[in-house]
Amino acid sequence: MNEVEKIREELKKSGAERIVAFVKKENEPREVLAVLSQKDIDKVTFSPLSVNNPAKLLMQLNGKVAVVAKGCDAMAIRQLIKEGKLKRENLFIVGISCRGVIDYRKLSKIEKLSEIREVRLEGEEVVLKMRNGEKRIPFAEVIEENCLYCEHPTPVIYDVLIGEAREGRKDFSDLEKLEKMSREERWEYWISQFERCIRCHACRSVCPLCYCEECIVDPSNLAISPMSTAEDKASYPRLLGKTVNAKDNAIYHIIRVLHHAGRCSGCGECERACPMELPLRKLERKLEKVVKEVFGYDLNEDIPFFSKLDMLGD
Amino acid sequence: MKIVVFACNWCSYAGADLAGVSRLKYPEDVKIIRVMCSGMVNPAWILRAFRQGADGVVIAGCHPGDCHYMVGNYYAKKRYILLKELLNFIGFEDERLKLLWASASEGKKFAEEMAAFKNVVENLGEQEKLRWKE
Amino acid sequence: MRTSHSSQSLICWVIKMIYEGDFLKDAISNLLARGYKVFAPVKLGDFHLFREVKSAEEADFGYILPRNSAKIAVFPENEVLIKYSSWIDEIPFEETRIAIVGIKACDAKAIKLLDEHFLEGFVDPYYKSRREKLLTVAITCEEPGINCFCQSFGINPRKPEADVVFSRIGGKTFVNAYSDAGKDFLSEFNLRNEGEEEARLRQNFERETLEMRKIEIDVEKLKKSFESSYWKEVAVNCKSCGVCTYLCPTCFCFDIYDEGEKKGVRIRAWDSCQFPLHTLESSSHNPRAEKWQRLRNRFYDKFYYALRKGDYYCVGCGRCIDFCPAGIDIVSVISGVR
Amino acid sequence: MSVLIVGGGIAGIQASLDLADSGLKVYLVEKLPVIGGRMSQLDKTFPTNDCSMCILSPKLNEVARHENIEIISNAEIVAVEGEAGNFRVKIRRNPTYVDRSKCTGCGVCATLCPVNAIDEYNEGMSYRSAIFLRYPQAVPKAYVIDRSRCVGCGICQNVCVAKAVDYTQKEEIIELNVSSIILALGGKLFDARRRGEYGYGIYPNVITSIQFERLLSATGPYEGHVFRSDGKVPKKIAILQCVGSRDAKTNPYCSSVCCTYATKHAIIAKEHIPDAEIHIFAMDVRTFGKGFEEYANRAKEEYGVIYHKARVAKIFQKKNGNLIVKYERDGKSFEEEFDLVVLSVGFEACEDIRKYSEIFGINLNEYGFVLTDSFSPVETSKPGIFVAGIACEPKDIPESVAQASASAAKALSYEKERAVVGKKEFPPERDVIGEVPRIGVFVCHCGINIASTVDVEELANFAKTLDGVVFSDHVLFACSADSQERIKKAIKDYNLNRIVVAACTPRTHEPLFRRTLMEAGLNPYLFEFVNIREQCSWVHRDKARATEKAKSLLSAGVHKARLLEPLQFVEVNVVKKALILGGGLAGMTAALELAKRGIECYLVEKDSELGGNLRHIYYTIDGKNPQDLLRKLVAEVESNDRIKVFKNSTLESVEGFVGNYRSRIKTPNGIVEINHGAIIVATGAREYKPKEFGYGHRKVITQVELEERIGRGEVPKSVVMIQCVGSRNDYRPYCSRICCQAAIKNALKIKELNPEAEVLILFRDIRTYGFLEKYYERASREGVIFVHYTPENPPVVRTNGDEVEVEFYDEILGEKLISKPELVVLSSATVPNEDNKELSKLLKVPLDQNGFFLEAHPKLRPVDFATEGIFLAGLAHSPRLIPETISLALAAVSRAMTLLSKDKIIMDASKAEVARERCDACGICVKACPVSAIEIAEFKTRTGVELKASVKKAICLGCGICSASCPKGAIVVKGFTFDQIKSALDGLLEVSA
Repeated sequence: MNEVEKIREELKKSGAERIVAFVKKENEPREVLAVLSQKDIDKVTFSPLSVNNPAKLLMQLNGKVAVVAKGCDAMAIRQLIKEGKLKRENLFIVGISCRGVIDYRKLSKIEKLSEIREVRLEGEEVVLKMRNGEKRIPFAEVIEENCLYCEHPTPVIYDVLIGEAREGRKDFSDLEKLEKMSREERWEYWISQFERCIRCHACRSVCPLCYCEECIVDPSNLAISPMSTAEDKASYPRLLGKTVNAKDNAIYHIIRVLHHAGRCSGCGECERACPMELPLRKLERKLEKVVKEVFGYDLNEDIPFFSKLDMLGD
Repeated sequence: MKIVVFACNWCSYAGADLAGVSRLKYPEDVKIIRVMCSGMVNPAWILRAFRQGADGVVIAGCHPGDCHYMVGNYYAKKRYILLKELLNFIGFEDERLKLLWASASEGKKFAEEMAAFKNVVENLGEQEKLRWKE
Repeated sequence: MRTSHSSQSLICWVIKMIYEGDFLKDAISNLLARGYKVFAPVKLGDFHLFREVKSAEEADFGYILPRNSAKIAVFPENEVLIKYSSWIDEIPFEETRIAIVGIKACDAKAIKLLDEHFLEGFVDPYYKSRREKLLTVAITCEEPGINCFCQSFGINPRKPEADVVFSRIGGKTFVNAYSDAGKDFLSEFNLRNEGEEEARLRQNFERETLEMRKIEIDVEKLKKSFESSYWKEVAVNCKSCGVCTYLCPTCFCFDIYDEGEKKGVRIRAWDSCQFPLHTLESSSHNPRAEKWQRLRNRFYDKFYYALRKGDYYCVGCGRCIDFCPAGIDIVSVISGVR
Repeated sequence: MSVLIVGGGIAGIQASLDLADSGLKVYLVEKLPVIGGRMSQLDKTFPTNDCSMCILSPKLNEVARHENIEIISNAEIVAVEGEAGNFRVKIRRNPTYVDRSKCTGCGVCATLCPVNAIDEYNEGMSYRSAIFLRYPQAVPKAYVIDRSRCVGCGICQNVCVAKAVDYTQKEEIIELNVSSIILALGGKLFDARRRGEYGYGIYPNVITSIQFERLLSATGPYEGHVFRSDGKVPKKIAILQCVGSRDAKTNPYCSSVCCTYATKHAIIAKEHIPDAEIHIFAMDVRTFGKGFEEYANRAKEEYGVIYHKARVAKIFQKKNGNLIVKYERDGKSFEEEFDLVVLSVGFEACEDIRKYSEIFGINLNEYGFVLTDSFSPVETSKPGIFVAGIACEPKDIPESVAQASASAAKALSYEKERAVVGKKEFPPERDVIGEVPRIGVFVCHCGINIASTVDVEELANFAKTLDGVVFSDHVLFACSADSQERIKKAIKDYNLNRIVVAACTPRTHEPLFRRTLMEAGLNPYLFEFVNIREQCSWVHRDKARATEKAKSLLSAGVHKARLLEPLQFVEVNVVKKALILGGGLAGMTAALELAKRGIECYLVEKDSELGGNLRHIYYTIDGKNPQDLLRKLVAEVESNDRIKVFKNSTLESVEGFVGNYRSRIKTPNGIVEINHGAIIVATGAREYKPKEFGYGHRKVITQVELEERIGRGEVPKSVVMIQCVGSRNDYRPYCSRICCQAAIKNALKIKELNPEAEVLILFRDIRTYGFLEKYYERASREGVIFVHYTPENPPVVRTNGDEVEVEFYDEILGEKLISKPELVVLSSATVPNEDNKELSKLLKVPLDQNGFFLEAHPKLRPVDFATEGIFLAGLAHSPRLIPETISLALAAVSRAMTLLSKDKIIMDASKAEVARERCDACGICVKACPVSAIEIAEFKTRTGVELKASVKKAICLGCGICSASCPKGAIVVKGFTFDQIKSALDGLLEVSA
């Protein structure tokens, strides 16, 4: 039985009415998430192109749901359970010990996507089933950078686990390059990134932890109540302008990641969704590092109220 | 220079009052906004202050263990560290953000720290990186 | 149903010429020298973006489609309308002429569609002032992208509706003008007329149908399926992120707001029908509160409501498919309506 | 029925407020035209250096506004008849020649009055007019004519727009029926002329301490600049202690406060004249109160104040006005030249006391103060008449305030029914919702405090340019009664719906302005305070820059004010029961007094029997038997139906909030859960078990152990006592207050039982404050030997087998001596209980640096905690004697009664609130809340049930930790919302400077 068959088997066994899993996208080798019923079980597939995080999708569904979750997906699911957004008893989690996913953008540079029919992982190679014949490329060439530093490739929460549990990386060497730069170099680097941002807010829309209906930076961040007057509505002060201005963009991203301190699951959806390809994970990673090294707690633990920091005093 | 101080009502604001009662001088650039607790200071306010042209921001609260609300200043410190590290990471001068513990009886400390902070900020020059311009 | 707004391609004085040299770069240099504000694709990392360029070197043309659409030249992401303090400063319209170099057939068609929206009926002065000064220099497509389906809308990717069209066929540079402005512009260059062989080469090139996706639009079905649960199913994975609308060359929704209290600026910026706040009314009622309603709105806007103006508001560029984080595919959604 | 309070000083004010808050009608009679007493003349208060007027003024205004208090000023008591429960009092109100009801306090009359009279408020160092107001913040704010100086020119009558001046006013006799009387007569300061050798009244540069206080004050004769009579700035100042105290010729008792106030004067003078050299001449430095020793240490270490253990014999004047001070130290004579000499004058009984003792029929003690008993410290010899403050013994402000509350507690017991339950009717609140902000701005001059550094007129004009401001004005004193009227009028005339006042600090004056708004029919939360005094004019010199800063502060205030919303007070029911922690003297006293007033008490004692430290006290210094008191108290407590005693029990947990606490008590029979409205912490303290001086040896014992031995009848033949064991050192910097008294008490007892016995006391400073001084004097007389030692040269105790010897240095002989007594007795420190830390966490109340509980304000709220509903009594506050413990316990009762006498209490409305439309129930705020005031609750909507965060308002402290945690600003603290502060920031940064 291969991986996909095992997944289908477990999903079937779960008996859940609804299944959140990956299905093949029409016309492209990519896979997308779908909500299926048991009868569609054969559509379920899984490959290194099953990149998305199902956690946000789960929040819309009531009742028993079986879900396929990679390491990072499970992190997000667990965080959402902690925050009361998901109910553990409603979930049947088919955990997948993840080796990493393919960066679709990298792949598209190497091969013409319309030629690729199917993708699978064999050892250290990616096997591309093409319109005519097969091609093999090293996985290292197309793996998402984010996955290289994944701390929890094995789901931290699951009902069944498919594949061998594997160790994650615990270091932050991905940040070294930036940290070694001088402050001005870093500023130059980041401001050129933030300049590109068009504030489409896709990063927060796809983020499983950005589930606020209204965001603090939304231009019309105003709770309208019977008390609010025309004056309120017209001249309500906003935190940031909606103007695409590198500085406001920077503030938006800082606030966004601050709200994720100690919560981010590391799935990388933000970076994947960003049409301007901003290195948003770097910011999240920095906070992960601070939370771990300064506050002394691991994302995997329940964050204790009194942390190392509280004892520091001054 | 524009320096914004978020001072907690119970310790630092009272400390600033004491500096006044004792007629201790400190730079005019320092302007205080009263908050109930340093734990109330939202990082978004700090960023907003920088956006609106503040050259330095101080979060001033009670000494650890003295918080009127028991733990507010620990929260302040956590948020301060996160924001400071992040600002530094994007290449912003993180020295412009300061955390100060000043009790109600430390008028002198308050005045001295303010003068010292002004020097720090002055050496950095005007804050341009996050200042919003049309 | 009209297929095009003004059929410039039929005008008889079209000139078809050959240029020896790097036409696109030279065109940019020429335009810049004449004080044009030039928008051209810039390579950033692995992808291209339309941006204002200050020199020909900044531009790069090795792309199928730049990530964003060329509409930013006439309808920028945000623009200052007025400045205010104790009095109001109207911002005068810029006199600078604008050029887009490197636009493709789909985006060029999109600008025609935006013209319908902004210039017919109520005339948007900001759009108009830019549009009047616009010169488009297009590139023909050699091959389509994975999610291209422009031909479904009668667009010929080998024959963009632009002032000047640049093609590279068989190692030769063809430049054609399809308007007065284009003709004037080409007069600046040292060109030679195409030879007969070359003309045939070009005509074959133009006539060739590319192998690309096809969208099947059944307006009647759309009409009936407004209340269908189909839309809820489609929307289940939608993140309401608005990437589709931000990248779409034909989306024109904007929001106007004031930035700064006592003094500040009034700004017009893009908005997206996918955002819940887009339709939030002051009464706190939101006619499209649910994301499936918003998603449905997008498809109806493009393929049903738009018909009142005559055209589908889609040009088949495929950007929304490429970049949808949820993998929602406009082609399969519309083709699969039930 | 009602209560008469005689004397409008801080004690009278506190007693009035306590009683009035408990729902009683109070008549406050004051001899002077205005209340405020001695405290109103002070510049700063020790040991925090708080501005005296700044903490007093809110109290004055509270009295003036309190619906249950009637001030009868410029009046005296003529006759009293009847008995406890029903006194008939005749009061004569002397004419002030100005109609109080008409005078607006504008002061035009005073500026035009041609008379220059000596200003008593400034102790004769400046002039005032014949029509005058004693001090600017005075209450009642009405001018009076001093007819002894008035020339009758009539100018004031002509210029008075309000037609308030009435030369024909006659004295008025008021007759009242009251159930009890509190005498808070205060004291008078010693007339330094009686100590002719110091040349006061002859040498112009010899001044009294109260004159120095006025000189240091910003409202003093030179606006806070210290000048001599010849205009020279004094660079070398001598402060002489015990002028009119501890002096056989004048007053033999100690005035208790002078050592600490001299320390204060030295510190403040040093702040005014940084290069000044300040010498304090004192026989003993008696800084015995809470935090006083640390204060004196700061004076020495940080400010370089020099203390001489010496008494000054004589002062001579030099030609240049400088003074030669002759003093003796260690038997040698010294002379030193000073620019200025300040005489720290002591307290005497007030002038009227003899007259009043006859009118009220009460006894006075040997020094002419009101006689009290050490086991009933606030009761006079006549039932129903109580005493507070200096009228019965010289004392500092916190002790006076505590005693005032204590006497109020006693007075409460004579009240059968609550005749007047005060709820002032305010005009109906105007609904401003939907109105465009119409902001009124008032800029305060604060006399010259602000106006001298900030251009207030420019500021007021600047305010007009801000959005939403429709009215802007500047006023001399925003806190004065007439300015309050102006604010109210402006609200009406201009239909204002937000008020911004730019003045001093909201920490003292915000309640006052809020009330003004209520009186004008506006919600009190539509008010914003801008601090341009403490945080602007007082800390800057450059007028232009300070004005710019004030502008940006004001702009911030106006920006915030635009977003202010009306808030409603939170009302909570009160459970009329109290939990008392600690069954010692304080706890039992409090329980009994509360029970008498119908309050059920739970008394929790961790030991197996009640009594606490009182169990180890066998006699008092004045010869009373504490064991009798103990037996009586224990019997009364245990037989009282309203008191439930838990022995061997501790507090396990506390939940809830003021008026509604739910506690779990761990008893030997398991956990008991109780509901109560208030908590009194009376957990006491204990004697330090020394590690030093060979303690542990059979012959080295502590004072308490000695007392027990004497109690058993074992009287030693020779004793060496060592003072300050475990106190006043680096580890325990405070003074334990009671050990000097204990040593002398035991020494006298030994001498009494065996006159041949030898007692040697090695001391650093003998701190027999107040009337205890006489026992010190008696001990010396009876042959107890006192030898001074310094911490640098402490005595050494050596033990050798069963023998013990003490080696010490005698400063007068200049050599080391050795004594081999029968017993070495260590006057060991009083230390806080170890479990205070745990209790402070349970109750969420703070400890001071020494581990005692920290009261809300060291001066004016000695038995309150900052947390409402929790009070402090007994040794848990600080070391103290039996009478002081009783008065603190009674004070706690009085303070608790202000809460427990009500059915409902009204709480501040500045609490967290959830904007439900925005809340996504992520629960981050729930985890962050330090008091568990937030929960995720279900709310019904049109379509079903949704989860949202919800705040339990009565628990919420309004700290705002939740609001900073919330990623979308859905939970905010009203008054400090996300947008209000953001807007304030914008306003602040908008102004260029």
